[in-house]
Amino acid sequence: MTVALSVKEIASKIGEAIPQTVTSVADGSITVTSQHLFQVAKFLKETPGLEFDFLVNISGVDYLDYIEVVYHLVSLKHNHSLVLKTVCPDRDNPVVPSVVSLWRGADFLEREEYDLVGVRFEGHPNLKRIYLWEGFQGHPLRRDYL
Amino acid sequence: MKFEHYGRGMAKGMALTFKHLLRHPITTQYPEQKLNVSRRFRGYELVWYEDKCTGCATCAKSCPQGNIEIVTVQEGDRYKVLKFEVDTGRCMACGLCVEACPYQALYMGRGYERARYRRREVVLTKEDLKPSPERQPSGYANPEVEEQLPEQTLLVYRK
Amino acid sequence: MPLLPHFQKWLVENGVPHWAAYVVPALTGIIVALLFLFLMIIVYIYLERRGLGRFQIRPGPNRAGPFGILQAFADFIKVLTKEDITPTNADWPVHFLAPVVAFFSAIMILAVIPIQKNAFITNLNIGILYVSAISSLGAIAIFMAGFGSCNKYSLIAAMRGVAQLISYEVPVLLAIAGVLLISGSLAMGDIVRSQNVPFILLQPMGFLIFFIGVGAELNRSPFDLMEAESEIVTGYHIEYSGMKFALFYLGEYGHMVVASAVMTTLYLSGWKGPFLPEALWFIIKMVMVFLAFLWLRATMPRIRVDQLMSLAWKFLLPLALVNLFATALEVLWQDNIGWEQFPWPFVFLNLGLAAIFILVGSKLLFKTGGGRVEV
Amino acid sequence: MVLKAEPMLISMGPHHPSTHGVFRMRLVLDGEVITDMEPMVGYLHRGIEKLAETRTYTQVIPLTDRLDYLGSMTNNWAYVLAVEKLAGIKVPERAEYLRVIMGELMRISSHLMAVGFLGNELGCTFTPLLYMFREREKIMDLFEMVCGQRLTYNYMRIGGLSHDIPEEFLPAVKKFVAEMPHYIDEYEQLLSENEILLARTKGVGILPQELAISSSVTGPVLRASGVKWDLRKADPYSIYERFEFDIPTGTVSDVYDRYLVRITEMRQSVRILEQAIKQLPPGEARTKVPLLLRPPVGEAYAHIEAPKGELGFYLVSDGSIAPYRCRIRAPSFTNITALRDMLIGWKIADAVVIFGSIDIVLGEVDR
Repeated sequence: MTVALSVKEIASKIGEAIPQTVTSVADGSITVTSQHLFQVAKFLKETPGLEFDFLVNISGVDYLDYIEVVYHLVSLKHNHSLVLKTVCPDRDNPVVPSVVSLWRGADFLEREEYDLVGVRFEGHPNLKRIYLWEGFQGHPLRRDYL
Repeated sequence: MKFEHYGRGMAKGMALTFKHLLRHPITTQYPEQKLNVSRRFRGYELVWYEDKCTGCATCAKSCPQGNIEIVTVQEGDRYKVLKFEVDTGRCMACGLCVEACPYQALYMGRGYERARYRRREVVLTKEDLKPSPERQPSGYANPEVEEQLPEQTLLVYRK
Repeated sequence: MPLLPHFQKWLVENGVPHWAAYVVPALTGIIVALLFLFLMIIVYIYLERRGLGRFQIRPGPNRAGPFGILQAFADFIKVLTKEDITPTNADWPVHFLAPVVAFFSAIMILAVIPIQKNAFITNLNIGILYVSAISSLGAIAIFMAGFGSCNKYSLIAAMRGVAQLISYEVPVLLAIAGVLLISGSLAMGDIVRSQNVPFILLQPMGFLIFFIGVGAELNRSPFDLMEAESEIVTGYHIEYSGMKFALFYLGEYGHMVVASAVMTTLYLSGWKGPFLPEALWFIIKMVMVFLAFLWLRATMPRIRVDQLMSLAWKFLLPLALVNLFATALEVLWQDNIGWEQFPWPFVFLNLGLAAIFILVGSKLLFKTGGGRVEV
Repeated sequence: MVLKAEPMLISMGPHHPSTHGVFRMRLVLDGEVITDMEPMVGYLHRGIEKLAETRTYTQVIPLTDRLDYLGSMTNNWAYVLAVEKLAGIKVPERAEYLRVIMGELMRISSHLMAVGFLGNELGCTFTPLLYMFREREKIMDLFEMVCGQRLTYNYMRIGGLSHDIPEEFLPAVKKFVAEMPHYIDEYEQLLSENEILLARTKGVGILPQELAISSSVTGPVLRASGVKWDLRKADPYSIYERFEFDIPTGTVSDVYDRYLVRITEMRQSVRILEQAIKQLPPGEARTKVPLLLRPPVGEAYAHIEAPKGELGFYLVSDGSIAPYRCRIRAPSFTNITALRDMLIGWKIADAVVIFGSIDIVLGEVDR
């Protein structure tokens, strides 16, 4: 059974390693600031005992005031999971560091979120639209796109 | 890569294809032979009973495509359905409308030969939707109808 | 006794001018050969489609005419009425001529095939040399089609096709040389006459090499690289439609007919056989060869291009050389014994030798090509 | 004279016969060898995630049929699991068992297609594919019996199944389960030892274990790379902890391993089916759920082991009758991330084979 790790413990661990990054610990998920996302991801991937080596999914959710990017992480080694979130307050130009260098699976997932939600993943090697054609106006999965 | 088993694997495969050469084809020659469809078959048509329909439009609300168009007018204590139209060109035969109908006035049809040459011919109006000898209701979501229908031909039992 | 002089004499005696005594038999021969070829092509297409269907537990095309016999004609009518498209950037003379070359090379080989005793258009004394020369023309047709139609897939197919045909020509010719050593003649009729036992028994390894090589030259299924549907989208005839495509199709089956006829002549003792008429025996044997190809097609996946090349050069070629050497020794030896009278010891000797060579060869020589290329 | 030699650029797809639909590969070739490759998707993009935002929770179920159209049942299942997790709905025991039966039948059917089309891409003239169609047809008959359709089942509902099974279903499944191992033996007889197939698949398209994990590859492709990761065991959803089965893994991580993993998984699915049929309890197949379900505000991620890999639905609810956001984690989509690394250095003929061994469905890639 995949164990969903206690978010409080991990949040405190992250807090020790990278201070002032965890903004909220809601039920089942940790929210971190988008500037530090890459360090947090690297920490989660490389810390012994955590070792989240498998990125399951990246979802971008538009909450009209801000855009949230959700990372579902799993460790195949220890069989535990974590939901990591980050918030982009600037809805017009949401920027999140890319995690492609940590998990190559993020390549297409980030491109998809860029295409449909409009989150720019800084440091992505090939960030362009994946489903829609170049020159498409808007990002369809925003809530205000009709 | 080496030639591992001196062609034994190929010989085994050829023996299998030869065995199949002697088997009878499993194909059904369609227009002449027809298999019985499932008793719960969801054909690309709907069968509508005007006398049972109260015009509540639950079916229209439950349709994911917004495909069902109902216009009703009040007549005493019940509603008269003036217009009941389904564009089966957009219908995906999910059966949600039939499941939702509280009065069992709407059934999936058993027909599957509904190809038409013109787009407007696939729009079923009130008259087209009524049951007829060719348009029989299927047992989908309606166990009473299901019991009376012939059993489905299953390939599992075919020799 | 050849029919031609009699026919010519009969024509002249009935008041036909002398020049016509040459033209009329030639035309008659062409028409008869063409009719035979078309008939056999239709039989083959029918067998292929229905047989493949039965291998795959489906009936195959069975709607046109009784048992679907008229399917080939229906397809022919369909293909005739289709639009003939030439790509804008195609090299049109090449594109136009390619199907013609493909089809005519098949017809020309038929001139020397003896369907029964003395039944050929011309009795060339270098018959088998002529056959191998003309059959290579198919490579040119494929190259023309692939190169002329300005399409990358067909270009790849053309490259593959040329490499394949040239490579497989070598082991095939060496395998034929074994037959020639035993029969002592290049003429097709003499080869058949010298087969007291079918040469498939005296030359089992040669037959195997010939069979694989011809399969590759005809691009039949395990070797159908240049029209690989799943890789390069039917390859060289991707840009052909209508009657040109039909000519390719006919040419393909025409080559199939011719190849099975050559194989029958060389290895299966041609028209010889008890009870039935000679021509019927010949056709039965041809169809048997074709059914063997069909069975292979129904079973085998396709080989990769580098594996195909290494099969030819690293496996078939050494085996063909060994086979030729062994046959030469046997031919020297048979002067003392005379296998014309007692062939059976040689049959068993050769079967044993073939088994040993193939086993040893597959242990030592056989490598199916390279793997990943570092880029 | 200077010969101009330049790499050949081929746009393989979107209407190439062996790209499983409308996938497009931009191949750079040096002769026959692939030197670069870029996958291009989006030709079948229908915006299902956006459509889901405008439909009620029940109305999304028929949309999920259109994702991986060779595994509609499992798509339904993953979605209803997510909604049930979101709304906290308990599913009756019988429905759970029936879901397992449907899911495993679907897995067999999908793997049959994967192996059959792999055979086709290897150049078999349709023979293995048509043999496998025969068995798939039987499974589709069974599905037609329970839900009335053969491809887009729309069978699972929030809180159970749309209908209980008819009484003639179980004998037919028993018959199918009894004879299926024999047919799998036949496929193996035709393919597993064929020398040409071995030459074409062994050592081809190797995906190393670390790369597979890093590329978020799931399903048979991941298992063929030697990772024993199957959500049915790793994170048992529904009632999978009650069944005994093994997870096949590969050792070489090549195309042949992927083929063998799929064949073995079919055998294991038959095993699960046998147990599930034996244990199937009587009872209801559906709990009462309001027609317009309003789950509490929150979010849920539910995943299942679909035939192609991990299929997950991330649902965000704002308390209304429609999902606020419905994110689909499609296995086919993430699995093609690793395609480039597998292809480079191989030939065009291998490109289609390696691509076929990943077994993607474009309906799910493009959504």
